[in-house]
Order: sequence, then C-alpha cells, then structure tokens
Amino acid sequence: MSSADIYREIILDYYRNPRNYGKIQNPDIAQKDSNPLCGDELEMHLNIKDNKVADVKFTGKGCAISQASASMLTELIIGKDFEYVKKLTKEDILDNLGLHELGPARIKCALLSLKVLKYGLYSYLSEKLKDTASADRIKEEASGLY
Amino acid sequence: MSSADIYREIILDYYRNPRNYGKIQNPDIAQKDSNPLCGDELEMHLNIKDNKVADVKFTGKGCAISQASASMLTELIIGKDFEYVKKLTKEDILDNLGLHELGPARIKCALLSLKVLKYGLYSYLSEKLKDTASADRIKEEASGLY
Amino acid sequence: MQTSVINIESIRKDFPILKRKVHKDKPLIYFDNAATTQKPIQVIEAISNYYLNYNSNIHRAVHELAEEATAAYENTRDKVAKFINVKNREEIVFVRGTTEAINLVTYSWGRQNVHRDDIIVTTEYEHHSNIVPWQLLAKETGAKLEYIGVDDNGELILDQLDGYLDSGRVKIVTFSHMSNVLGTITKSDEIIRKCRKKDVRVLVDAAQSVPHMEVDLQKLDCDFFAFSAHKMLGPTGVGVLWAKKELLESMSPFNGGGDMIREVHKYETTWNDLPYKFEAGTPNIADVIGFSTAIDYLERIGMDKVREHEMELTKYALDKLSQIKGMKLYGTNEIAKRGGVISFNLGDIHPHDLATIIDEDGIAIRSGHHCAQVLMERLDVAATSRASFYIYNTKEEVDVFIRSLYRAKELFRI
Amino acid sequence: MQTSVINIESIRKDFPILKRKVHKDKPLIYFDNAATTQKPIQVIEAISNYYLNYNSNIHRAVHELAEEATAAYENTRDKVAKFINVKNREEIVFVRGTTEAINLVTYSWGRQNVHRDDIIVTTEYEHHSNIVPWQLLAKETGAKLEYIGVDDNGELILDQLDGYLDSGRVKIVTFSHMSNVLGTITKSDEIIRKCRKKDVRVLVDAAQSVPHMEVDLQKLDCDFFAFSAHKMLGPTGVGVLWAKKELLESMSPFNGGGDMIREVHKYETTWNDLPYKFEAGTPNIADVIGFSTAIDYLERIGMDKVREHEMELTKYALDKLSQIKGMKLYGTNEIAKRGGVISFNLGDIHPHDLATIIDEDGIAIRSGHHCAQVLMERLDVAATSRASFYIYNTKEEVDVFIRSLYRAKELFRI
Ligand SMILES: Cc1ncc(COP(=O)(O)O)c(C=O)c1O
Ligand SMILES: Cc1ncc(COP(=O)(O)O)c(C=O)c1O
Repeated sequence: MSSADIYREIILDYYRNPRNYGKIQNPDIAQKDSNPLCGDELEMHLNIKDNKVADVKFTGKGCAISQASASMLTELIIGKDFEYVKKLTKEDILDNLGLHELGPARIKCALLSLKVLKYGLYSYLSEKLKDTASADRIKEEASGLY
Repeated sequence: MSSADIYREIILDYYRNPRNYGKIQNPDIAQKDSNPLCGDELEMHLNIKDNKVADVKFTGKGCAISQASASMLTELIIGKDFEYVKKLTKEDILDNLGLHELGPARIKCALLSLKVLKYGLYSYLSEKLKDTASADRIKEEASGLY
Repeated sequence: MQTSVINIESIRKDFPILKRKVHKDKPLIYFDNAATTQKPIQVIEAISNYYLNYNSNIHRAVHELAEEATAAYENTRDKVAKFINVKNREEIVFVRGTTEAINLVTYSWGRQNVHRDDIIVTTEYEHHSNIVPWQLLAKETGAKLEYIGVDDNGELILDQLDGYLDSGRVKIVTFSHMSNVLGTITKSDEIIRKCRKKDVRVLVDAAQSVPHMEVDLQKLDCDFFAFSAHKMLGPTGVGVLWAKKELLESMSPFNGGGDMIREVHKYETTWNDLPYKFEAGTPNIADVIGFSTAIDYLERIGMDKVREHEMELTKYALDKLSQIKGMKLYGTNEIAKRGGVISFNLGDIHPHDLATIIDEDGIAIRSGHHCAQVLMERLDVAATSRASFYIYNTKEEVDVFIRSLYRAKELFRI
Repeated sequence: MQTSVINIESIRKDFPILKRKVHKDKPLIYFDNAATTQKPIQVIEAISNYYLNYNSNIHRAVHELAEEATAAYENTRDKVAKFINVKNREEIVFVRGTTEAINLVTYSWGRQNVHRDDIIVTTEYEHHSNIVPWQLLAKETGAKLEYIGVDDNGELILDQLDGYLDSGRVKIVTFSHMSNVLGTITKSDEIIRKCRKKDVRVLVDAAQSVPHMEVDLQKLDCDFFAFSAHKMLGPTGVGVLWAKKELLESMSPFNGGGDMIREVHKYETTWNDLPYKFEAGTPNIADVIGFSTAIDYLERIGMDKVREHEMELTKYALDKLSQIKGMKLYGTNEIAKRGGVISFNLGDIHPHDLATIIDEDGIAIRSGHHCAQVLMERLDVAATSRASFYIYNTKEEVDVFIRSLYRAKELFRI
C-alpha cells in the first residue's frame, strides 16, 4: 500500500496524540519488548478485573505505525473480556489499523504491540492463572507473529 | 616441465638411496622445518670446521623432489667453504637438480632443504658467530624463498 | 558410461568448468570433491543475479532492495531447515564453514560447559577442524581430550567410547559423520544412543555427509551439526551450524557486533533472538542466497540418487584400483559402509609426485595429509592420495584415472 | 549533472543494478552506501569467472586448478597490501568483515593482554562492532570500558582521552576512522600520537574510511586496522584485518582448524606461518578473488578522486537539506572534516516512516540506529535517517531526494 494510504489523518493523530499513553501502578500484566532491527521500544501495562481488561496503558518510542498501532490496540481491548483479548489475531490488528499489504519490515512495526500483549498474557496465564496450556499456545502465537 | 623430465633416473635414485641420510652427534648446526601445506618434514645437521662444512646429514620424509633435493644439497656443500654455502641461491639448487619451471606448489618441495639450511645458518651466525648483519640477511633470504 | 541412477550427461552440461582443458589439451577430470565441489551454472547465476538486481544489506532497512535481499537470505534458512529436516528455522545459524561452526561451539558452548578434568571425546579420523578447536578448549579449561581409535578396516573402535563414558566425566563426543580420508560412514546412531544414556552432548561434523547422502536431523538425535556449502555445489564462504534451540539459547554469543544485539548501552548489552544472536556483522549475503540454489539442485536430483550414483562409481573404482600391483587402499571395501572417497598409496610413489604426474593427464586429485594428521600417524604414513567423486563424475573418467596411475608406475619404474 | 571530478556517466554503466526500477517504475537511487555498496559488473564477472573456470580449494593441492585458484587468492593479498600501503603481505588476514576482524583481535590479542582493572577506550560514535566485542572482553577479564565523548559538532572530545591515558592503565584505544552515522573523520594522527607516547595499542575501525579516502598505513601508525570488502565495491563475506607482524606473531590463534596449523598431533599442535595462522578452514575463496577486482576498479578511478567527488556531492546535499524547514542535521558542516554520510531528522517524522515514504520514490536510504545505539543515546534520539553516497551518485539524484523529502513533509502535514 502507498504512503498516502498508510499515513492517513487517523494514524498521524494517534501517533501525535496517543490515547492511553502512560503507566499503571502495580499492573497485573507488565510487558516490554523492543525490535532489535529498528530499535523501537514498547511497554504495556494491564489490569485485569472480573475477567475483563479494567485498564491498559502503553509507553514507547518508535515510528507512527508502531505507536498508532499500540494506542489503537489499547482502545480495542479496554473493557473487553479476557477471552476476547486472548483470541486477538494479526488480522484483527491490521483491520483495526486499516493497514494491509505492509512490507515485511514495516509489518513488524504494526504488530509489535500485539506481540508485547501476547507475551504479557503468556506470563499472566502461566504464572498467575497456572493455565499452562493456554499460556503455551499464546507464547507460540507470539513468537510466530513475525 | 613434464613429469618425465622431473622424475629422471637420477632423481629417483636419490629419492630411493639418499646420500648423507642420517644424523650427526652434537652438530654445530641442527635445523628442522616442515611444509605445513603438505606435511613434508626435513632436518639438517652440519658440522663446521676451519670455516668449511666438515660434515652434513639430513633426515626427513616427503616426496621424491624434496628428498632428492635435500640429498643433492648435502653433496653440494660438503667440504665447501662456509662463504660458498652462505651464498647459495634458489637458482643454484634448481640448476643442481636440473629442475626448472616447477609449479608454485612443487617448487616448495625443491626448496625446502635450502630453506632449512638457511635458517640453520641464521641461527649459527647469530648465536655462535654473533654476526648479526649476515644472519639477518640470510634470515630474510630464507623467509623470502617461497 | 554413466552410472545407472542419474542422468550424468544432462548434469554435466550444467557445470561449465567440466568443459575446460588443463595442461593445454587435457579434459578436466575433477576428483577433488571432498575438498570442494564444482558449481552448477544455476548457482553461479543466482549469485550474479543477486548483485545485478537486488544487492543490499539486510534486516535493518525498509527500502525495496533490502526487503528483497532479506527475504532471499532468510529463504535459504528455510530451505536448509527442510533439507536436513529440522523443525525450527531459528536453529539454523549461517557461518563461514564447518570450521567456523565448530569453533563457535567450542567458544560459546565449550567455555561455559567444559571444566577442568572433564573429558572431550573425538576420534582418530577427524579433520583438523574437529580436533584443533577442542585442543584449544582443553588447554584453556584444563579438560582432557581423548580419541576413539580406528581399526584396520577404517572403522571406529566404539568399545573405547564405552570406557570413556563410564568415567562419568565426558561432556561431549564429537565426530565426523563421514571420514574425509577413509570415506567411512560413522555409526552415528550407536554413538548417539550411548551418549544420550549418559546425558553427554554430541557434535556431528557433517562436512562430508550432507553433500553425499540423505540426512534427517529428527532421526539423528545429536546436539550440534555442522557442514559447508562449498562441498555441496554451493559457494565458498558459507556454512551451517545447527544446534538445538535450548542449547543455542543457553549459550553466550560468539562474535559481538551488529545484528546480534537487541539493545546496546555503554556498559551492558542484550542479545537478539535466535539465530541472529550468532550472526554478528554483515553476513555473506550473496553466497547464502547462492547456497539456496545449490540445495534446489541437489533436491531435484534426490539425495538417495546422489548416494547410489557414488556407491556405483566407488565400487567400480575400487575394483579397478585393487587390481593394480603395489596398490595400497585404505578403509573398508564394504561399499555400504563408505562414501565416495578413496585414499591410497601406490608403491613408493609419494602422493605429491603421484598427483603431479596424473595432473598432467588432466586429473585433479588431492595428495597429502588431508587435514587429518592424527589419522596419518595412525595409518603410519606421511600422506595418501585421495580421489573423491560427485554427481558429475563418470566411469569413463575412472578409466582415464586408472590408465594414468599405470603411467605413474612406469615413470617411477615400479 | 555530475560532479566535476569523475566521469559518472561511464562509471554508472558498470553498475547494472542502477538501471533497475523499484516500485514498478521508479529509477533506483541508491543512497545506502554506508551499509553496503553496489558492485560493478567487473567484480560480478570476476566471481563468476572463478567458478566457471578455476574453482578449487587452495593451498594444499598440486593440481592445475588449485594452483590457479591459490595464485589468484594470494594475489588479492598483495593487492590489498599495496592499496593500504603496508610492507608485509603476511600482515593481511582475510576475514568475513570488519566485525570478525575486531572479534579476532579481542579474542586473540585481548584475552592475552587485557587484565582486571585495565582500561579499554572506545568512543561514543562507534558501530556496535567496535563496542560489543570489547564489552565481552571487559566482562571476561574484569577490565573497564571507557568512552571518549562526542561534542555538539559531532567530533570526539579528545581531552577525555588524555584523562584516561594519564591513569596509566589503558591497554588499547579503539575508534572508527570515520563515523558511520555522523560522517566525522576522526583525528587519528592525534590519537595515535598520544597513544604511542604511553605505549598503548590502537585499533582503527576503517570500515567507512578505506572505501572513501586514501589510506596509508605506513603513515598511520596504528596497530590493528579492519575493513570490509562489501563497503567498497567488493563481494559480501570478505574483510581484512591488518596488524603489525610482531603482534600477529605474539597472538594465539583465533579459530582452530585446517590451514592454520603446521603440525597436528593428538595432544599438541603447532601453528602455521602468518597470515595462515589466522585463516582457519576453507576461506571465502571466490569472494576474496572478486575483491581484487574491486580494488582495481577503485585504483583506476583514484581514491583522491573518490573523496573529491563525495565532498562535492555532500556539500551540494547539505546545502539543499539545510534549507528545508524542520530539518535537523547531525554532525559538522565543515566538508573537509567529514565523509559522504548525512544523518538527519525531519520534523517529527520517524525515520522509518520517512524511509518508507521516500522508498516509494525509488530512494534507498537507511533509517534506525545504524548499529550505533550509544551514539543515539548521546544525540538523544531513537533513530535518524541516513543518506550515504558513493562514486555512482549524482547531484540529480540528490535533487530527487530533496523533492521526496518535501513530499514526506506534506504527507505528515508539517
Ligand atoms: C564503522 C563501522 N564499523 C564496522 C562495521 C561492520 O562491518 P561489517 O558488517 O562488514 O562487519 C560497519 C558497517 O556495518 C561500520 O560502518
Ligand atoms: C570432515 C571435514 N570436517 C571439516 C572440514 C572443514 O570444512 P571447511 O574447510 O569448509 O571449514 C572438512 C573439509 O575441509 C571436512 O572434510
């Protein structure tokens, strides 16, 4: 897709005015990752209450795609059922962003936040919920994202 | 040059019946080297008396060229003035062997004995005669042989 | 006169070098394949094509050339994984060759896991690449290096391994899958089974096996596995280290530099994911890409066919060689137990002299210690001559070779 | 619109890739030369020619192919020695690239000579290849790593070096001859003079200098010197470590294996002569041979001309770039002090986004940390965009680039 399609008003807006930017005190889930190739960094914090995403925030630095994607992801999952979050796919994220046909280098930017989220879920599921079966599946998904 | 020219009767004879093969007890010069590429080994022993090569012997294993060359070199220098030995060149050896136009790999076989001899002279000149000027020149020659 | 299994005529057309003449007018007969093989035109063109059309540094840039180059480079990784049947592509590390692969293991795994008085077991028929790195490691750590001996049939004396394993101090057993001098195919399964029982690590030097036979790493349960592209139709400067993920993860890096890091700070650094943690600096991009085409080529023929062809040729050659008076052949004559590598000595003709003589007839063989001096000591020879075959060699070439050996005998009057 | 010094039209004809289109119909403008350069057809053909005509393993065989290949491989060594003006060919060691060269030094020289509480001095503008190996060495030995800072003009603050040297504990100072991000040319003579006085060793990372300017190692009195072929028209997978003979002789080997030994016995081994002691295993023969043709190509143009051309182009580009509103340029604007590498940031456009946008116009630049995260921290940015030039780049291409930057501004509404 062309730059004009990627850098639409909404992406630039989320890049410049990211929603849910920041940290949570004592989060249930705190996960951080960076993309070793480009140096983008991302940290996500979540609180889970009554099997729902009670709060979610992110911090990071990176390109418009990675920052907008992270911010839009937080909006997508806040208040949602935990089950919903567990099932999120690559396609859900790209649909939500309205970004398709990104090249192999840039798709990593769009998916970094989902990767961080999935690794966060993995730790939470295995350490706090002792649900190793789901945890392993999610870890597998995370490592196979790109 | 062709194999037929290289493996003349005389070379094969020196290969199979090497003259001056063996070791000297308490030699004035004892020098050893090997060709790391093909594994050929050669050791030369010399006695120097009255500025002359009083005795010389060699041991080693290797191809017909290297063994014949070593043996013929011992014959060339035995009884000769020390000065004569110091001046021996690559061309002298090849003339003596009747071998010219050897390829870059095989010329090393022909010159291994001269290299060993020169390194032996170097040690002798520098350690026993303290003639560092000649010694350094000869070392330079030895290392530049091939 | 081709063997019955593969269509040599059509294969030979892909190797332009086979049309060249040496020593003015002698058709080249290339029997030095254990040292390095020739390359089909497809591989040569894949390399040119990369430089002509999409040369770029990889992994870090977003421009189109970089994306094409990265995809092609990473595609080779997938292809290698499939070729030796491993599940995880990130277990495939590109290095310069078998030698670097083994050094990577001795530096990264060895220095972490081998300690004073531990035992490293290797064999008497190893290539220097699988001895010297372990000697260096043993010297640094105070570990001991022990050798499994070679019997008169050219096979390993595996009872000796039991003795070492019983000591309880063995950390790793390292051996070549196929000897580059004797052609012996090692009984890997048996060694690995024994090692597994004692929780001992196993490195397989596959420099001579992967090019010549089917290899399945899901069956061969070793820990480390190393081979070189240039010995299997691929370019020089590329090799593969495969190792189990848990091991690679537990190992500290080998070379430090670009691409192998996650984050570099002044005083501390974190490592990249596998396999990149072990691929520091700009890799040999063009040749890794060329290697992919070499694998395609071999797969199209089929590794079972490659093996069959070589067996037929080896049998043919051994039969003829053993009829020459004064011929000393090393290694077993059971074809099923050996690859297409034949070491020999003819009378008292030194191998260098022999190689020079038959080179005049256009035949390229190797002479010397074949980077296996420990084996030379065991065989009690200074050197051997070695003829080694590959997919483009024919029985006709073997005939020329045999005639040339008779000429050598004449020249040496034996 | 070529610069006044070299005949770009005729040079461009030698680079077939420059005729290709990217993103369907955009002529390729390749400004990612600091990452890797394109290759002239002569180099590509030299590699093919090797495989087509005389491919063989080297050094150990006596057949005709091996002799031709060995001669060509060793000929490159002579050529490199002449190109950087060193006297002793045996001081030239072929490695995979700058990264491996530096690791060779940290492993072989470093572990012998650097001890607890010693100081290793590097700089804030180093490539990861000249930081991470030293971090690994420091960790292993207990030595300290210190950094020479970078001032706001992008130059090293050499006073800090004096402070370190005064401690009397510095063992080595290691720095890049030219920064791969800022383009700054390091005041090497001054650093080396200071180090000589204290008998401190010096390593020069010349990955960005040798390709772009004349280098004379008999004048530059350093101890170690490293660079990569792929950044100077040569193939991937080849680099050079030069070091003083006495140092190489005193150092223990790096990788163990074939070719680097004199005699291997079961429990002890002796090393081959220089430079072979440091070239274990089958080297990257084809690409070393191809590298020779790259050097020929550069010599034919003349390194002084290469430098002049790049200065003219850099000045032209800097002038235009500095007129763009919101443009932040890094490094000095004194052309004589810098090479043809320009790092910048445009408004709040992240470099990856910028690279993606201008890639659509056919322009290949690099974006990111450029393997220099320590410098990124110093500059207080996550990333920069980087355009870097070489002999085939033109002012016209710079114009297209500038127009593309304006398009990016529009897209980002700044
Ligand atoms: C200054 C500098 N040093 C070292 C390197 C590493 O070179 P290579 O990746 O060829 O090993 C580079 C380039 O990537 C560089 O620019
Ligand atoms: C059995 C064996 N191991 C290791 C090697 C070393 O391979 P390379 O020189 O490609 O590193 C070779 C070939 O030379 C070999 O035959």
